[in-house]
Amino acid sequence: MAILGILCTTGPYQFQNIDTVIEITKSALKKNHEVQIFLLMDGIYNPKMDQKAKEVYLKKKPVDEFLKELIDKGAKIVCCGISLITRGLDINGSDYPEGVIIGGLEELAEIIENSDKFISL
Amino acid sequence: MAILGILCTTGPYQFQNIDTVIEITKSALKKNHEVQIFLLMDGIYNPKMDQKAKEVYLKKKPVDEFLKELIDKGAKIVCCGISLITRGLDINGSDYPEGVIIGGLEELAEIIENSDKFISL
Amino acid sequence: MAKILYLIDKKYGEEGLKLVKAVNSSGKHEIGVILIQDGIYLALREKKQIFKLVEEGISFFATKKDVNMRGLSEKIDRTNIKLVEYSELVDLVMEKYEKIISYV
Amino acid sequence: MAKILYLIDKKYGEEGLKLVKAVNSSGKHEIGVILIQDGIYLALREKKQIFKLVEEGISFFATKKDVNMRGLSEKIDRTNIKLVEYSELVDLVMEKYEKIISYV
Amino acid sequence: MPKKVSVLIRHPPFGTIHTFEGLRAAAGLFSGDHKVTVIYLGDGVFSAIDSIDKKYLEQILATLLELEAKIVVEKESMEKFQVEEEELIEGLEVRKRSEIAEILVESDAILTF
Amino acid sequence: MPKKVSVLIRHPPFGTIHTFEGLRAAAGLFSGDHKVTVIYLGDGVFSAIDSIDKKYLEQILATLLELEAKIVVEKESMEKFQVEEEELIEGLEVRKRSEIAEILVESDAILTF
Repeated sequence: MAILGILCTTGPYQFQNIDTVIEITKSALKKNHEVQIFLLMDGIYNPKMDQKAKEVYLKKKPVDEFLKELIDKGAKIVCCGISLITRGLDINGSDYPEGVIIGGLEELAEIIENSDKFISL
Repeated sequence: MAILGILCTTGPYQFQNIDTVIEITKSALKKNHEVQIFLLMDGIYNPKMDQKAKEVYLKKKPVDEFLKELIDKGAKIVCCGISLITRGLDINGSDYPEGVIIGGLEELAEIIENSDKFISL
Repeated sequence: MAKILYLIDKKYGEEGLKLVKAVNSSGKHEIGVILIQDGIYLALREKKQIFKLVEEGISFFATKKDVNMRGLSEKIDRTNIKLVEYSELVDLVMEKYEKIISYV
Repeated sequence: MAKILYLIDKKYGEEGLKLVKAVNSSGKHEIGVILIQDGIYLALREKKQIFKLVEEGISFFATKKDVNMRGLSEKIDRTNIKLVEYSELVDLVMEKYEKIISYV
Repeated sequence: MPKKVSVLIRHPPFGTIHTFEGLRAAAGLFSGDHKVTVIYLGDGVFSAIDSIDKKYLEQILATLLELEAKIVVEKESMEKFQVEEEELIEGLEVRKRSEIAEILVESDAILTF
Repeated sequence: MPKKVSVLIRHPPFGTIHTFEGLRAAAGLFSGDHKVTVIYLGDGVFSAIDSIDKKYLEQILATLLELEAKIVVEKESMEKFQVEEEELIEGLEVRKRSEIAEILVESDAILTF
């Protein structure tokens, strides 16, 4: 049982990265590892609530719901506050489901400190 | 005096494309051309209101304000409704400044029909 | 015969240059290529090829702002590539050329 | 001596392979490379080089799901590259290897 | 006035959403009666392989072929990536670079994905 | 426990925001007392050229150098793109690929931009 840190800098749908983050996190949690994710740059779009990916052509579960489930299963998800206010999202978290943490780079520093392994996607 | 159509598929800050769209549109409007822009995929993040690019490290005018100005000067800006609901933005336009049109691919078809010249960015 | 402008904005725009050559070989058209954004780097990596294409009568342009931001004004061979403002790009797109090929 | 796993997820991951070779040449480490997402295409474009690196003792993995989505299960040489589930990737990252180099 | 429109597919199918959105846009343009050609070029040839998971693409490809969109793949890109004609999705046609170049020259608008 | 962290810069400076965000992250990591090395690699060498517009980078580069972050540029990438040592931003050091590879192997975490 160890801690996995993940950095993701891309948003949902346009790039596959967050799908891979979700896959890896699900598997890691199942194996009783701890997972701490830092979302930077466009990465902060991923937990945006009300994504309607199920209703449109994609017909799949939206990224925000996946991330909410990961949080419920114990994953820590931190969004970079600077990145999100730059892009017009609410610093108070009204765009995000409960449990998403809004933080600074000191949180990234802390995740790196906590992690036994770290990957960038 | 002619009509320029533009397709943009990337969001603000992460990629330079929208900055170029803004530059070209400003110049084209000054020369009395008409400009019609279709924002698809991550492109729909560009007009998201309340971007705080001025308050953070970038210290520059945010993309949403630039786009609002272009609309005021006569540019037409259409966001793909499917792209925006997929990403969790409001289909009723509450995330956008006044004047941004939410539409379907038939609007893209129409822009292409109207345009004398067309560029993809 | 048409006047065709290629717009290249990616640092790996070699595929775009190949298309330019394919069209040029027909000898039927007047061709321009404008490098913008990271397309500018193509001017460094494909110096020789661009020199050859200019000799064959193709016009090469690059946006001055993009060249300057990237600190490449001394490295770009201005005898081959003409630096233009974005306002001139608009003239190229809207007036001087008939067809625009955004290979981005 | 360390056990090092390289994670390559971009279709132009050649730079990553160069780093793998540079580390391998020291002969001090046990090295694995896992190709995910569009990194899978590296297995097609660098077949010969990967064959050589496997001969030199480097382990190559690719995520089965990414290979299958891309329709490449017949093209990937399974004698050289071991297909793994994402759950096995987690074991490689968390247990089997000590250092993870995300060259993404 | 309906126009000749080319839609360029330049990405592999799953690392990004470009292929899917390009085909979706191509289908959408028929609402304007445009004459649409889809062109797979460069890395895009990996999106033209029949063995890819077509979950998101099947329906829209069928629609495009039904609407009689021309869908072509650049021969030189296929050679570069060693993709054979037999591997392509049914209904797609192989064209040489010189022919692709002419299609582009004759297009009124080009959408690049 | 503070760690050895490498921040890889792999993009040219202006087509995307990666270079800037990578340097910003590198500076941010000092809050955790981590030992940070910034590595310019591949296309990233174009971000290490002194003649680029440093409007967004100057301040953060100064901070990094003040914090005694090691900032290195891969020699082989410089050769590939014909960038000379004299052209680099002051304070940046040139390292061979084999040295870069060792820095990466000794890192506890790698952030790729």
